[in-house]
Amino acid sequence: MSAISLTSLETLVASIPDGALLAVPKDTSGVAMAATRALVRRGVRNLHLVCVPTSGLQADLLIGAGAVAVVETSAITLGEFGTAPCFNAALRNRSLHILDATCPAIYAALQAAEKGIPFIPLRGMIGTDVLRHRADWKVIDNPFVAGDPIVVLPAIRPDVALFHARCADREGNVFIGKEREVLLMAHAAKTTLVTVEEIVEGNLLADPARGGAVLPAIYVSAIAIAKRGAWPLAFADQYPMDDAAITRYMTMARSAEGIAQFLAEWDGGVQAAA
Amino acid sequence: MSAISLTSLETLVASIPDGALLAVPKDTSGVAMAATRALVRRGVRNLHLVCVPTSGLQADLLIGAGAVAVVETSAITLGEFGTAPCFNAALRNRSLHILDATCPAIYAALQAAEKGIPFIPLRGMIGTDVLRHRADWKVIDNPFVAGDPIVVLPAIRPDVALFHARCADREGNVFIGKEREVLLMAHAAKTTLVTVEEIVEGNLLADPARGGAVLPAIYVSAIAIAKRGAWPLAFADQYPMDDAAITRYMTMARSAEGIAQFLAEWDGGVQAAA
Amino acid sequence: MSEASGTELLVAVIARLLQGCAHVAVGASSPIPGAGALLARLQSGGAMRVTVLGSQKNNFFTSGGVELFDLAAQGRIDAFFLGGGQIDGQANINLVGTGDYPDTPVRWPGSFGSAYLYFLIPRVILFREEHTRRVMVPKVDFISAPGVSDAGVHRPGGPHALLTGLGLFSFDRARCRFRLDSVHPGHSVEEIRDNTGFEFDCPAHVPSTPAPDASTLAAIRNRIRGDIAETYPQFAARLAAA
Amino acid sequence: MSEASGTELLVAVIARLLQGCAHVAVGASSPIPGAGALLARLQSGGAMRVTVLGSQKNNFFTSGGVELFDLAAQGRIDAFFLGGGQIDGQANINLVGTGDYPDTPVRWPGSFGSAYLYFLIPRVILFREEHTRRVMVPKVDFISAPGVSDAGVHRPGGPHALLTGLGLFSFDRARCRFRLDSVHPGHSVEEIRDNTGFEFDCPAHVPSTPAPDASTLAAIRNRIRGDIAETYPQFAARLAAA
Repeated sequence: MSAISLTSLETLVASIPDGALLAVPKDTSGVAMAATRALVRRGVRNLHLVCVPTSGLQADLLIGAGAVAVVETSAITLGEFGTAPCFNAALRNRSLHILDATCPAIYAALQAAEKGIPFIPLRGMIGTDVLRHRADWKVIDNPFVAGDPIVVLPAIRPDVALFHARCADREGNVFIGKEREVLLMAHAAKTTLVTVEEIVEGNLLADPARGGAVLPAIYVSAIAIAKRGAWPLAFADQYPMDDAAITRYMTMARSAEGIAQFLAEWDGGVQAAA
Repeated sequence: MSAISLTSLETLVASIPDGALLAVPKDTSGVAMAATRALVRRGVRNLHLVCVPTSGLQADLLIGAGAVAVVETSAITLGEFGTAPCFNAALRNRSLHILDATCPAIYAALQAAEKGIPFIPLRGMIGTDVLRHRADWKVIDNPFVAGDPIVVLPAIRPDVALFHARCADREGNVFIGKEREVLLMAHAAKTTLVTVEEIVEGNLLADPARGGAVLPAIYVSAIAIAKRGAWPLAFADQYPMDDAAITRYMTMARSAEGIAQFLAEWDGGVQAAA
Repeated sequence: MSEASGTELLVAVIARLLQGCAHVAVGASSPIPGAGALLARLQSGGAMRVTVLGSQKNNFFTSGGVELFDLAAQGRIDAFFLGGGQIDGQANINLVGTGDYPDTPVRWPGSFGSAYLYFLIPRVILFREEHTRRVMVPKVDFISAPGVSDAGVHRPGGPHALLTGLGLFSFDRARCRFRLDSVHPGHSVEEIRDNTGFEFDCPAHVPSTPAPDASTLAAIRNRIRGDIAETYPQFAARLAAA
Repeated sequence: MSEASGTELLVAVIARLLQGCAHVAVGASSPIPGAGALLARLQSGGAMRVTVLGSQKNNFFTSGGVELFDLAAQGRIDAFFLGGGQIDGQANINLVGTGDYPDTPVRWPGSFGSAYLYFLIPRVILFREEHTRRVMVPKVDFISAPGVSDAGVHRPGGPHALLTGLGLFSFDRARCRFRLDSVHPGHSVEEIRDNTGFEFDCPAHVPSTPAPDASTLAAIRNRIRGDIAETYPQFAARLAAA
């Protein structure tokens, strides 16, 4: 089988064009923060960000850097650190188009893309303002039962899925453990970019224990090694959230200058010091 | 967490009522043959068998024992051993109602049940006689694109999913490895019955390597230990197919008496000798 | 043993509201519902299953984040908790923001799974400690999830109770109205009226929310505090200090 | 080195038909297509990916049996093989049985994934060694999967070629007709006509199917025989004996 070549973070994110429909996972499923920083550094613009199904620091930073035109999400929050400052500011000054969703609708729309079906029905949502504001969603009658209205969602097929994982092998197989949503993202997306903590020897698929919890190489376009690649977010059992760094972000993100300074500090090695 | 109690094969299959919608996996995904034998012994009748998405010896034996009223499947075959004798005889004498399907339609209909949606669209099938003979399937217009016909399938929600697996822990978690279709079956079904080669100590979900490849106990109604429980079929890397036993089946299954004799021999310890 | 703190009272009330459930799920950032569910499990002698999102130990999911929602649709979750930046008298909840969407002077994180789970889980408990007219409004500005649905809409689930820092309400789905069931010790019906922006049914005599008995309180302070610390260490520490 | 056997010829033809594919999938019980695909991969210098159902080594699936079908719908499978108890001149295939369904005097296993994959995989190769009027019929008794579809039906995939023990046909989807491209050594156009129940285009001169060159033959007898033995040990043994 053809081995996948490892790239640098810069080359990895170079394949995310301006205007891409970019899918990113929720905070606990492996957020590629190092790659996000590289993406900001290259000055990406007009992203249509799909949060699977929510986001936090990553979405807020991309919005603060002026990289996002549209965000589809079920929530954006920095949890106990507070509401997302750049997200909220962008909504206030109307520089961001928000597509409010609900978690299972984002999953279902990705599952539709995974199955190559143009739409998928889903229960719930009828009578909500979430549905009322989604011109791209419809209510139809269940074709099998008269008088049973149900929402249908068009498939979400991301141009790019981007996430961080524990390890990959040299064939390009990525170990995902229980984080099946990154598998769903990769199945649904045209292109999948992965950062990993490390490369392991041997073939992950051949390991009877871990083999079932692998994203196979066929879905993976490129891999870059990023040690502590989810920092300052937590990553699995590898490292905890860097509370100090996020508190500092919350303070600085109140202004464009602060965001720029935060990014500059990051380039300057804040991570190394963490 | 509440531990699940181990039962005997007899108690396990006692919870499969006559007329049940019973889902069973394809030959390579863990066929509960020992439980099937117990089911025949208890004289189950009028099963609606759903093969996920195909079957072989298991379906043929159940049909030969007069246990099946309806079979929904994409294929029934004993592979290199030939066509399924009891299946074919039952079709010839019209004692079996067949719902011919196609593999992805069975998976998709189970995925609909898994998601709690009443139907799911699926590509393909239009213009086939498979579709023409399925009064329970429909073609609708894609609600998002005019002039794009697509098949919609009603969800299949089995009363019981029955399969064989490598091992379970005392909490009732079942290790499935790469055999995700038994996971799908269990998600979709109201009741899931599992036979296993062995019980392991510790909690499978807590194992970071295997944790992602586990059917969690919440879906599992009962577990019985059945050593070599897939015999005479092959099971994973545990044991190969017993070619001699299947060849003997093919000879004996030409008559009802032969089937009865094969079952009697089985009770008498053919398996132990194998 | 000292008297039950406000938090301990809420934990005990939640455990009572969950009695008889086979499987209770608790969303992220929900320490008090999480502690209440773990207490209910303890009281059930282990018969109840509890899933705490964000926990390693109390979370069995092996199919990704979608599993919670699929479980709900399969009918395998009996109870869940929702909150809201605004809650109104029809049990509509708003997790999105105030004002005329999308121009929201105050924006909250978003609807999460509420627009779905509220429809499918039989016993949804609305939990919000803050009980003010800012939260308990006559009409929410944005319906993340409605309290009731038109006939014909598939809706096995919905609101069961509203628990706040002041009292406990039950919800009558047929009449689409809350009823004040009890007032927490140290508070009054008048205080609740003053701080509630919507109408609700109120019997002539509203009992006081019963405080947890000694063994329940001991369980909260020992077993439950330890259990919840895995997911919410800071909350567990506060619980100890209380 | 001895001349290519009939089986080796078929393996080499299949490899040629797969040139340029990024990902080829091979169904269960398909040793010759499997060997052909593994040969094509070898010839591609490893650029081609091959999935062999039933193989442990050449199968990367981690999402169950549905993954094959999802991959096809995602456009991630370029070529696949289908057979048929009956095949007709419009490239319709029948894997179900003869006669008036469901009263099938001869019943085959069933349609498997054909009713789906034929629609979605761009380069479907129809492969059936038996080339008789029993198989190559004017009109199939049951359409497991149709050769062509009405305009408006989503159909990125379909038949590319028909390979039998006698010859190789290409399929023109616009005209909905097979064209005889080559006749295998030792056989003739007349023999093919006599054994084919449907009309097909036939140029004035039909070339002989080119035999594999020495290096291809060596690859089949060494590398490919070893590779395919993992999934089809009996076939590999027969390949060695040939």
